[in-house]
This record gives sequence, structure tokens and C-alpha cells, in this order.
Amino acid sequence: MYCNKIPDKPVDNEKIWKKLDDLARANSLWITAYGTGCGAIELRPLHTSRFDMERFGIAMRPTPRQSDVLIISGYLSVKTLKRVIRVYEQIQDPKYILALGSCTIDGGMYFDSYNTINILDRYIPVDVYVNGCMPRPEAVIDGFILLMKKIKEGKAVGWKRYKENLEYYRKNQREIIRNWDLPDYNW
Amino acid sequence: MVTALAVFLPLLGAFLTAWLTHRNERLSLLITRLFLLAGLAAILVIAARLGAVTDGGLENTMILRTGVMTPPLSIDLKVTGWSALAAVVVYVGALLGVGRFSGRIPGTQPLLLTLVTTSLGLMFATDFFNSFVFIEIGSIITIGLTAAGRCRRRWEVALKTAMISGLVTILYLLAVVIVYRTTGELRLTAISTMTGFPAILVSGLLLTVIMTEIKAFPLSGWGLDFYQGVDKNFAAVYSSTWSLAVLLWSARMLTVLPLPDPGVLARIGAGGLVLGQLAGLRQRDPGRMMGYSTSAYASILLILAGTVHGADYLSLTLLFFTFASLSKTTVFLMADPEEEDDPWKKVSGYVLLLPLLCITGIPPFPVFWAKIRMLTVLADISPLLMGAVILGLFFESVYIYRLWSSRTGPWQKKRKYFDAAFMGAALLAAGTVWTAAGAEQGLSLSGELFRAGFVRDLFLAIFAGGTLLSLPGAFRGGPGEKSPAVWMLVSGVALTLLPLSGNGLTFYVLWEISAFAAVIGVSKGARPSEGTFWFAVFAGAAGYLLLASLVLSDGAVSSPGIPMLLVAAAALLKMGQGGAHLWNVRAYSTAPSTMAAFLSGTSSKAAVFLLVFSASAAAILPLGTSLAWIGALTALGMAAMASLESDYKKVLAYASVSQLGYVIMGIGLTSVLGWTAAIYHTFNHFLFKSILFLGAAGVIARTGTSDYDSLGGLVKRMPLTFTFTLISVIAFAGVPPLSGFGSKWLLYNALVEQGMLPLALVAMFASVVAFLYAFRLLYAVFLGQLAPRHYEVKEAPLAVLAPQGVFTAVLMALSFRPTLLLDRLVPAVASIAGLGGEIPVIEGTALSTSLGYWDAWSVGMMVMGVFGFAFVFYWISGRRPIHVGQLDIGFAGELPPSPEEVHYAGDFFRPFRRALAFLPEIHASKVFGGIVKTADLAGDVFRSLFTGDARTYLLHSLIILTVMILWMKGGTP
Amino acid sequence: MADDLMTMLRETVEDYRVIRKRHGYLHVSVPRERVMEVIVTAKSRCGKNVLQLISAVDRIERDIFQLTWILESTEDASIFMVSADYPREGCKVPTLKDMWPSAVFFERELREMFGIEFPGNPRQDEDFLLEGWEGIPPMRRDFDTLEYSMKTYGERRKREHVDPRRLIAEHTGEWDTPVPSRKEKS
Amino acid sequence: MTRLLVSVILTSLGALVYGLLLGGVSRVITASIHGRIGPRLTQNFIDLWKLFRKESSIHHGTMFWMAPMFRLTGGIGVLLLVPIIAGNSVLTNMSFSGDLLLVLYFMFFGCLGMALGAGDSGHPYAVVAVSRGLLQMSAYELSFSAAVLVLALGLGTFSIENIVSAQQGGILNWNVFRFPFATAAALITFLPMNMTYPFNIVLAPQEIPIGPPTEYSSRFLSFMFSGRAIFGVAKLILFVNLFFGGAGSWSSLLIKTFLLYMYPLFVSPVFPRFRTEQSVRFLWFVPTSLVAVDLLRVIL
Repeated sequence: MYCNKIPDKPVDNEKIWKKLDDLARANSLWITAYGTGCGAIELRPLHTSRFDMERFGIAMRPTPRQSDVLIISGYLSVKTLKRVIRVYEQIQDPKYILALGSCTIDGGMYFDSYNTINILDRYIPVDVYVNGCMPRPEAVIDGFILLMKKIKEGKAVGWKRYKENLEYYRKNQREIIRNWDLPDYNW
Repeated sequence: MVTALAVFLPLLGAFLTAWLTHRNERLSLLITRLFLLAGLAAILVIAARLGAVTDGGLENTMILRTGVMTPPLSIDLKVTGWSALAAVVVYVGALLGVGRFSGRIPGTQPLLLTLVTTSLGLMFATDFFNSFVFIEIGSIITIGLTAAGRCRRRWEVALKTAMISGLVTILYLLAVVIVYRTTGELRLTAISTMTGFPAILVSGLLLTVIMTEIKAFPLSGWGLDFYQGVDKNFAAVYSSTWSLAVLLWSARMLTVLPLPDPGVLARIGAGGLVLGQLAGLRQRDPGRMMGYSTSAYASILLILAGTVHGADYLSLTLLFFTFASLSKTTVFLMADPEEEDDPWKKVSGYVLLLPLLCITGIPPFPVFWAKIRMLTVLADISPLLMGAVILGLFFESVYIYRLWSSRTGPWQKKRKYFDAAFMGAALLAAGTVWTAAGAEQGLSLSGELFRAGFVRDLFLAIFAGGTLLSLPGAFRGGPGEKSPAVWMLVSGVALTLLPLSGNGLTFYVLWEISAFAAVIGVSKGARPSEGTFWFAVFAGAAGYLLLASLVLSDGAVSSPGIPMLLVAAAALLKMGQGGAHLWNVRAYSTAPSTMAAFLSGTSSKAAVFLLVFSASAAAILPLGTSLAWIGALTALGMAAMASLESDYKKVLAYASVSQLGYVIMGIGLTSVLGWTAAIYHTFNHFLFKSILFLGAAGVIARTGTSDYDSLGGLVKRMPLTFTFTLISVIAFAGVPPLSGFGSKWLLYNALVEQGMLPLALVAMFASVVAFLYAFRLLYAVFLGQLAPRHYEVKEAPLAVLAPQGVFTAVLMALSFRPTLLLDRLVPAVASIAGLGGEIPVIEGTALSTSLGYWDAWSVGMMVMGVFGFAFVFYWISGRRPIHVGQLDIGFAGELPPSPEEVHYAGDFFRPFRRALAFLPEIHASKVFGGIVKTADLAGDVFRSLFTGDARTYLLHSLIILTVMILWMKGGTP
Repeated sequence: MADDLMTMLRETVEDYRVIRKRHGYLHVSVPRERVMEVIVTAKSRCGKNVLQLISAVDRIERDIFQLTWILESTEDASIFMVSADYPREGCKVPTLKDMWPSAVFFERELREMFGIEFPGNPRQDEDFLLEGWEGIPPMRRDFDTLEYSMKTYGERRKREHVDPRRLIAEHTGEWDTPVPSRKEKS
Repeated sequence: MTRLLVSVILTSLGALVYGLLLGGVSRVITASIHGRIGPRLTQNFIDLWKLFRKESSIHHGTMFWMAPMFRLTGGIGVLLLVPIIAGNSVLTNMSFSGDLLLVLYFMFFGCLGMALGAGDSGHPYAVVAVSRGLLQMSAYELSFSAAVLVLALGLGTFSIENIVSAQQGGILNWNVFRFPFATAAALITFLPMNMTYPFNIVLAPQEIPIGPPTEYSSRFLSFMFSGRAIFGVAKLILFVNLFFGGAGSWSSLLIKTFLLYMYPLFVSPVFPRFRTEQSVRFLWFVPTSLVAVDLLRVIL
């Protein structure tokens, strides 16, 4: 029922279009509209006339298949993490993760919760952290601009890291997700 | 001497067995059989000597004096060729039944043998007194045998019979007294000389006696109770001995009754036939059904007596009653008398079929030949009378079909129940061959009934090809189904011969054979009863309409006016148009799938053929617009129904009816373009509906279900079936470049050319709605999630796959080069006289009219080119995509619970239902339900006559007597 | 309504204790042997037809779980709360699933968070919020969440503390909100 | 033949560029209506390139695979069957191979392919959207084809070129003035055809994640985007040909299509979305009754 393939290690063999590709990728960031935590509420203003994220080519996509960026918006419970992993793996390469809020960095105010992860980096590769509890829309936009910069420079390679170190991430994920029933890789 | 032997041998046997019966049962039975056989031999000798079998032999006479004195003091018997042949049936019936009845209820052999003698005596009797003696003895024996066996119910029946017999005796003796007083004679023929009031009185009395005895409506009440309650084995013997004897005696009497106007008999008969059968319409008890059927034959006798004379009368009565009696005997022999509630419970409908079809007069059974001759005579006298008779016969066929189709029991294991029945069936079959061979109107397969030419050859190809290609899959039925191959072959051969038939009768016979072979084929389905019944009823109705048209137009398949109307109605019924889709849907969904493919793909084209060929265009013209509207509305309505249905085969059935709506539309336009469109679409429909149903056959054979909700995702397991289905779906949806677009293009051109824009709109809407079910069909069966229980499913069997491949190849060829067909079709259609409108021009691969143009080849090439380019471009422009699993879908981060829960198939077009909700839901089934209900109510009125109380029946007889006498009195000056 | 309840309580249980009583609000504590009886009667006789919540409090000092059933009436929105004490170890409480199907979910939650068993609830062993939790239930007070968090989710990063007031002070040159620090206050 | 091939390729490419550009314009204008700055004009090109150059993609089966090709073929096919500039022997492309009826039915080609792909993806929402889409299509095709049939009957031809040439000689000869009601109906159906508010029940991202293409990613999606852009342009040209006098030159073609494209923009941003049955009911009755007026005029 599920595809049991393990993804190949990413290879860089196309140099000709790389510059153009990175430019296009940077200027067309499509977000998976998936609110993982409290910070999702801070994303809504980005649509509005005041902040208008569309001017950067950023748009919301309702399905992970068509998007590039997954936003982890704030604290992440173990239960949500499992879904986040599935959604993240279903996004097609190249893909980026923007982590909002202190909770994603070090647990924030939920540092001693029995059910909230403390360091997001251990479970999925984060490209840009935005500090704050919660970060204001300006901060989020700032994070996006940073992400765009990283993409243009070819440094936003979290997805490559993830694929290269899949066993490491899987080990960490399986450590805390006790009823692990996800397939080998969520295609 | 031989005559005496023939008559009195059984009586001798009776004395012998009376002595033996309680001493040695087996010997007694053996002796009974020996005596009956000897009698049979004797009567055969007589029949041969009289030359009864040859023409004119029916009237040859042989007199037997049994005493030195003259009648009534001695018994004088007059044997004619006619009665000799009937006597053969009496012997045969007794022989068939004696083993079953007497074997089960010991001590009845003497009475049975006496009954045979009495029956023969009554048939041969020449004067009133002799007749009286025989009637009395016969009645008493009947009562005695009815009461035989210790059963309270039988006693009741016997008592009723006794009461009726008593009344009959009184009335009969009264009549005899008057006859003797007036004429001084007791010869039966003496009464024909009577005049004045005595004649009326005698006629009234005797007519009441006859109607009561032969159980004609409305005096049939006791007969119904009799057949329902009596021991079924005795009923078997009774049907072809005493019942037949009484019928034939009455047949003789009716010709000599001094009636002021013999036509009155026909009217009584016709009225009784219609009303009596209407009352029987809802009957569910098999025994009672046979009672109603008997009553129908009694009415037919009255009609014949009132209309037909001379040799025709003799041969008709003989054909009707001997074979009907024999059939009835056979039916009763199949009953299991131990079963009180439903003696036929364990019988499979299949074995009942032969005698029942014989009773309803389906060709080529003997009763059919009698029926068609009767109708021909009636058509000359009064078409109205003929209509009434056809209606009555149709009613009869309805409950007979119910009797047959509700028998779903498996093949009876105990052969002993069937030995006699098989004998009866064999005799019926022999009789069939004999009558069919000797039928006056010849069958011919080489006439010029239908114009030879491309169109006829095209239909020939459809019929032959469709049969051949549907056949391979039919050898192995689907889950729970039996193989319909034999019947498909019979039906298909009859269909194939259809275009070659040389006269109207041949056409009709082939049509009916094809239809009823198909009905039997349908009955092989997994749950056949409902579909079979509806199919049989509608096929029967279409057949009767066709028959009426045939008789009215004197053998031509049709001529303008009423016959054309009838033919059109028959064709519409056959194609399920205008609300008649009820049978299609029921039959197709319950039939074996290959049979459904044959029915929908091939057999339904017979109706198109009938419409295209039976009528000159001029004949159809007055009906044209109505036909076109019926077609358009059917196309739309059925498409909507198909979208909301969620059974694979039912959807295909609706779709089939819907697509045929376009054909009817095209024919209704009576223009060259319209007919070209109709015939082109007929061919297309033949191709893609065969593919679809064969595909369904494969799917159902592999998965065992036809329910959308439990299918899905089969493309991964049955890719070839999917490909074929996909191609045919695209074709029938009319999407270019496949061939369905061609028929649409032609049709719209024709419609706009005729200025029928509203019609074009309806057609357009129907074709858009067709997308709904087209997609749903593909999705619910082949796409979406594959349920785990279907993981092991294999590709469809080759026997259905290969024909699909052939059909698809033809379809593809036709799609890209429609001119292959149109090159010949257009001139052929253009040459049909009476079609107006412009003729489309074909240049190379392009087709054009004054309105527009269409070049299938270049469209096809363009699509191929662009698609190929896109494909190649995708292929070379990057990495291959990864094929993921069926549950690897973006499900909001969740793992989908199970494939079934993710598969969205139930109530697929719910908003459609909601959007339609404010419209009153018009269901053809409701309309038909209303008709049935009305008929039921009307039937109830007459059914309420039959209270089951013998006193009521006595009262009926007396009332009828009074009314008749008063009526005839009023009629004479 | 409250009078109704009081009457009922007087008739059913002798040793009940009123914890709090307001208009349309009654909270009583009853012995655990009688609690089901009280709830059933409250539903059948006093029209308390909604089960709002089943809550548990871990009173580790007294070594009990205090379970509270919160019932409400849809007629006048009055609330009736019944509390009962259960021993912490091997705590078994009767299920209410036959009276309120929704009780299944409350009971599953309690089972998961406190380890309170509800024999008779067919779904009590299904996961409710925590997927595949093992070990001591997290809402028990003898469960050390910090230790668990450290062990499971790793040591949190050292954080660099920045007082926003200092930032503002650096920017503007003065503290704009002179709030006394905790030390000064004490 | 070569000329035809070159024309076909250039037309398709031109339509792609024009379609994407129009999409950009519409996004900018919508943003302006909202009081936002909005994306770049070339945003659609960027998106397309990004999708096209994504590094991985997945597929669910053969039909899923082929659906974007179907979509592209449907778009290009309709474009090629419609004469782009009347009288220009090259830019009539393949319109010699069929008349208006063919175009009308060929418009289903892409939809059907798309629906099949969505079905093969095995995603329930994709199929829910297909169900809605087919229903809505059945509704708007009724009135659109009614309008077209009225035109055909009124002008006595199914040939698009003839329809265009019948409209020459003054602006009052345009079908929009000859058959105002039919045109109005057709313009109403133009909204659901382009899946704009209030008829965008198919791609309703908030209800059913983006509908049929919900499982499509990367290059598949880029093919579908291109197909949709080209199909959009083809529809514009068809409408211009049918109702607005056709195009005699490049300039008039660009102006007319551009103006026609702007029209939904001024309807859609201010409307909420219909429910499916509301949409279907509206499209069954309102535009159809409009056509009926012209139908009666033509018949009587």
C-alpha cells in the first residue's frame, strides 16, 4: 500500500541551469498551509494588504505535493511531529523548513513538557529559525527574506542533509515517536 | 371394431384393475398402462384410417353403433378425424399421468380408466342423452378422484365441484327436455333447426352449461378453486382427459346452438378473455394461474365459435386445445403434490419453460400457429376484437411468465418426478416440429422483404459479428451464473437470419425466437427472477404489438398508419425508450454479463433494423417528431439516472438506453443526415456497448461484485480491460478524436438543418450529462483506491478480453477513418426513398455539409501529434517520477485509515441530486407502477367475483343464464 | 432544583458532604460506593441529562484520586458536581458508557493521563492523545516532567538572556519603564 | 506542411507566454483591488520554471502520468482548431479539420483527461472536486452550447470562419449585438469555464485542497499550468471569434482578448463562492433562460 523505496542520495549533476533555478526557487516560495502550532495564527496577517507576502512570490498551497516551504509554527508536540514528518517527506525536492518561535529552537516555555520536543533540528532539517514568542509578521517576512537569500546562494540545503542523513533523523524520530507506524519513507 | 376397442378397452381394464387393485398394486398399474397403450394403438389406427393427419382428414367420419337399437337407447359414437386426434391426446395424457397419480394414491386406476372411456365417449357422442350419461359419469369420477386421498382441502374442492355439477345437470336436463319437446329428437345437431323462444331458452341453458363446464369467465370461479386445490397429479390427468373432452364436446355444441347471432359468442369470449385475464394478472399461486389459463382457453373457444367456421374451426380448435392440454398436463406433472403450499417450489423455471411457452403461444410452438391464424381471421372481422384478444393473451402471458420466472429452484435431482414430464415435453417438441412443418403460411428466408444493400449487410454484420464475439465469454458464466451460451447462440442465429427473412411471418417468428431465447439466456443470471420476468413481459408486449401490426398489414412488416404505429411502439419497447427502460435495467443487471453484452450491443439493434427497414420513410414521417422527442428525452433522462445509479451493470443498462435515444432521434428526423447519424451511431453503439458490457463481464467474473462501492482501483490489476473500457467510454462520450463524435456531429447537423434547436439542446444536454456517468464508471471501477480484498484479482479471462480487443480495433479504425463506413453508408441512405434533406459530401477523409465540416483523420493526427510531443517532451525533460503506493497521498499528514475509506464512490453526484430536488422526481417506474396499480384495481373488481364459495358460483351461473336469455330475447324480433 | 437534589441525596446517601452550593450549582462529595447511584438518580430523577466532564485530581498527599463528575441539565443549565475519592494504587472506577456514550472519551483520557482504570469501557486501552505512551502516566504528580523531558527530548540549549529594556536603553539612552526588580521589591 | 508545423509551434508557444502574462496581470490587478502591491508581472513564469525544474516528483499510475499530457493536448488542440486571425492562411492552423461542434466537444478532452488523472491519484478530495467539476460543466455547457447553437442556427453555419466573416462590416454586425442574450449567457458561462469566483467550486483550496491536481507536483504540475494557460487563451480567442467580431489583425486580437480577460477580474474578487448545487442550479436556469430569448427570436 505504501511505496517502500528509500530515496536516493541527492546528486548535483546539473550545473547549467543552477543559477536560474535558484533564482526561480527563491522567488516562488509556496508554503504548505499547515498550522502545526500556536504560531500559525501569526501567518494569517501575511496575506493581508498590510504585509502582503505575495509580492515576494510567496503563496499558500493546500497540499504538500505542490509546495516548497514547510513552516513549523511554534511548539511541536510529539503527536504533531509525526504528521510533520509525513508532510515534510511528501513535499518534493527542493524543500525548505522555516521554524518559528522559541519553542522550535530550545523548547521555549514548554521546555519541561512531557510531550513537546525541545530541539527541532534533531528531527527535521531546519533552514531558517525565526526567534520570538511569537514572532511578529515582520519577523516572519524577515525570515523569508533570509531563506530567499540562502536559496540564492545555494546554501539552503536542508533537504539534502535530510536525505543524506536519513538514518540519523529516523533514529531520533523513532526514539520519541513510540508508536512508529510510518512507512520507510513517506512518498 | 377398432373404434369400440379404442373406446371401451379402458373400461375393460377398469373392471380388471378394480379386482386387482387391492391385491397387487404393481400388477394393477402395469395392466392399466397396458390397456391404455392398447387403446392408444387402436385410436392411432383409427386416426390413420381416417387420414386425420393429412389435409381435410379432420372431417372424415366413422360411425360406431354399439347396440341394435338407435340412440338414445344405444350408444352411437361418431369418430371424426378431428376427435380421433384429440383422443390420442387423451390417451397420452392418461398414460403420462397414471403412474404418478395412481402410483401415489392406490386404488384409483379403475376410476382413471373409466374417466378415459367417458372422455372418449363424450367426444364421440352424437346425441343429448348419451352426452348426458357421459357428463354425469365424468363429473362423478372427477369428484371421486378429487376427493381421493385423505385431505380436507381436496374434500372441499370435491364438494364445490359436486355442487356445480349438480347445477349443470339440472340446466342441461332442462335444455334436453325442451329440445325433445320441440323437435322430438335427441340428436345434438337437432337443435340447430330450432327457432323462436325455445331456441333462445335452449341456447341460454346450454351456453350456461358449456361456459360453466369449460370454465369460461365469469363462470370460471370454481375452475380456479379446482386447479388450486386439487391434487396436482390428478390435475395433470384431468387436463388432457376430461377437461379436453368437455372442451371439444363444447366446441361441437357451440356450432349447432340456435343462436340469433353467433357473433355474440365472440363478444362474450373477448370480453371474458380481457376481463378474466385482467383479474388473473396479479395471481401468484401457480395452480390458480393454470386455472386462469384454462379460462383463457375457454374464452378463445367462444371467440372461435363465434367467428370461424368449417375446416378452419376444426383445425384451430384442435391445435389450440390439444396442445394446450398436453402442455398443462406436463406442467402439472412437474409439480410435487406432497408440497401443499407451492408444488412447483423445487422445479427450476428452466424445465417449466417449454410447456409454458407452448401455452402462451410463442413461436414455433403449435399454439402459435393457431393463434396467428385466429388473429388473421379476427383482423378481417373486427380489428377491435383482435385488439381485445391480443390484450387478453398478453395478460395471460404476464402471469405465465411470472410463474416461470419465479421458479428459481435448482435442477431437480430426483429424476422420478420428471420422467413423465420429459415425455410430455418430448411430445410437445414433436408436435411443434410437426405443426411448424405443416404450417400453411410458409417460412421463407429468401424473399425480398428487406431491400438488399449496404445497410442491410451492415445490420447482418452487426448481428453475426456481435453474436460471434459475445459468444466466447458466454461459455463460462460469471460467479453464481450458468452459461447462457446455447441460448445466446439460438438468439443470435435467429437475429442473423432476421434481415434475410422472406416474409412478415418469418420475421416475426425469428424475432420471437430471438427474444425468448434471450429471455432464457437472461434467466441464467445469478439472481434472475426479476429481470427475467420484466424482460419476458416487455418482450411479450413488443411481440404482440408486432404481431398485431403484422396481422393488420396483411403480412407486410408494416404499412403506414396504425401498423406503423404498432411497429414503432414495438421497437421503442424493445429499445427501452420512453419509459420502457424498466426491463432493460432489470434484465441487463440480473443477466449474465456476456448475455447483457449481447442484448445491449447486438440484440437491441434488431429494433433499429425494424424501424429502419419496416417503414418506408414516408410511413415514419408522421411519427417523426414525436419519435425524435421520445428519443431525446429518453437520452437525457436515462443519462441522469445512469449518473445517480451505483451498480455497474445498471449504469451500463441506463447508458445503453440513453445512447439508443440518439438513434431514435436520428430516425425520427427522417432526413438523410438523420438516418446516417442513426445508423452510424447504431454501429458505434454496437461497438462500444459490447466492449463495455464484456469489460463488465470480466470485472464481475474476477471480483464477484458489480457494486461501485466495493470496486475501485482495478486499473492496476486489469490494465487491458481498463484500456478497452476507457476507449469505449471516450467514444460514447463523444469526445474527439474517437468515433462517438462522428455520430454526434452528424446528429447536430441534422437537427440544425431541420431547425430543431430545442431538440438539439436536449441532445446536447444529454451528451454532457453522459460525461457524469462516463467518468464515474471509469473512476468507481478502475481508478481510485484498490480495496485489499481485490489484491489478488487477475486480468479478465481471454474469452471476454479478445472480443473486446477486436471491437476496440474496429472502433479505433472507425475513429480515425470514419469514411471507411460513411463512404458506403451515405449513398446507401441517400438512396432510401422519402428521406429529405441534404446529403453530406465526402472528400477524401473530410465530411462536410452546408453547415459545417469535419475531418476525423486530421483531428486524429493532430491529437496524436500533440500528445506524442507532450509525452516525449516530458520523458526527456527530467528525471522519471517515482511510482508511489496507493496510500501515499497527501492526507493532511495522516496515514489514510484504509483504502476503502479513502475511496470516494458512494452517492458520487450528490449535489446533482440536491440540485434536482426541487423538481418532482419523475420515475418511469412510478408511471408504470401506476399503470400496474390501476390494472390491479380493475382486476380486483373482477377478482372479487371469485369468492371461493360454491354458492356464489351457482348464483353466477344463474345470473348469467338469466341475463343471456333476456339479452337474446331482446335481440330477436 | 437544588432542593430536588438535596432531597434526592438525603434519600439515597446519608453521609454526603456539600462542598459548595450556589444558585444552580451544587458540588457534593459522596462515598465512592454510592457515587454511581447518585449519578444515576440525578440523571433519572433530577434531569441532569448532560455529562460535561469527568475530571480527576491527583491528591498525592492523601494518596487518593479525587474524581469529579460534572453533570448539567439542559433545562435550566444548572450544574451538579459529584466528587468521590479513590485510592491511587489500582484505581478502578465504574464506567458510565451506558448512560452517556460520550463518557467513553473522558474515561479514555483519564486512563491515559492518570492510569485510572474503567473496567467495562471497551475502548479504555486505546490511545487517546498520547500515541504509544509507556510508563508512568504523565498527569500523575509523581511523574517528573522536567526529568522526562530532559531525558527524552534532550538538554535544552543554553540561552543567552537579553533584557528588552536594555535594548531599549541602548537605543534611547534611558529606561522608559522603571519597573522595580524583584530584589528591590522584597 | 512545414509552414503549418512552424505555425503550430509558434502559436502554442505564443499562447503559453500570453496566457501566463495574462495570469500575471490578473494577479496584479486582483492585488490592486485588495490594496496590495501584488506579485511581479512575471511571477507565473517564475512559478512555472520552478515547478518545471523541481528535482523530484511522484506518480500514482498510468492515468495519473498521462493526465497532464491530456490537459496540454486539450489546450493546444482547442487553440489549433480555432482560427486565430481570420483570413490569415497560416494562423488558422488546423481549423480546417473541424467546425465549431468539434471545438465544443474537444474542450472536454482536457477535462476528461484531468478527471481521469485525478481519479487515478486515489485522493478522495481530488475526486470530490471532479464530481463537482463535472456537475458544473454539465450545467454551463448546457447554456454555452445553447448559445453556440443559436448562433449556428441564426447564421446558418457551424464553421467558425464563416461565423467570423458574417460579423464583418461594422461593429453592429458583431454577434454581441445581433444576439445580445446569447452573448450574455455565454459570458456568464465564461466565469465557470475559467473557474473564477463565484464558480470556483472545483479548485476550492479551503474546502478540498486544490481539487483535482491535489496530488500533482513538479513537472506534472508545470504541464498542467501550461495547458491551462494555453486553454485559457484558446477560449478567449474562441469567444472573440464567436461573439466579438473575430480578429482581423494582431492588435485587435490582443486588445479584444485582453479586454475579455479582464472581465472576470471585475466579477470574481467581490463574490464569495457558491455551493455546488447553487452553482449548478444557477447555471442551469439563468443563462439558459437568457439564451431562450434569442432562441425564440431566431426560431420565430
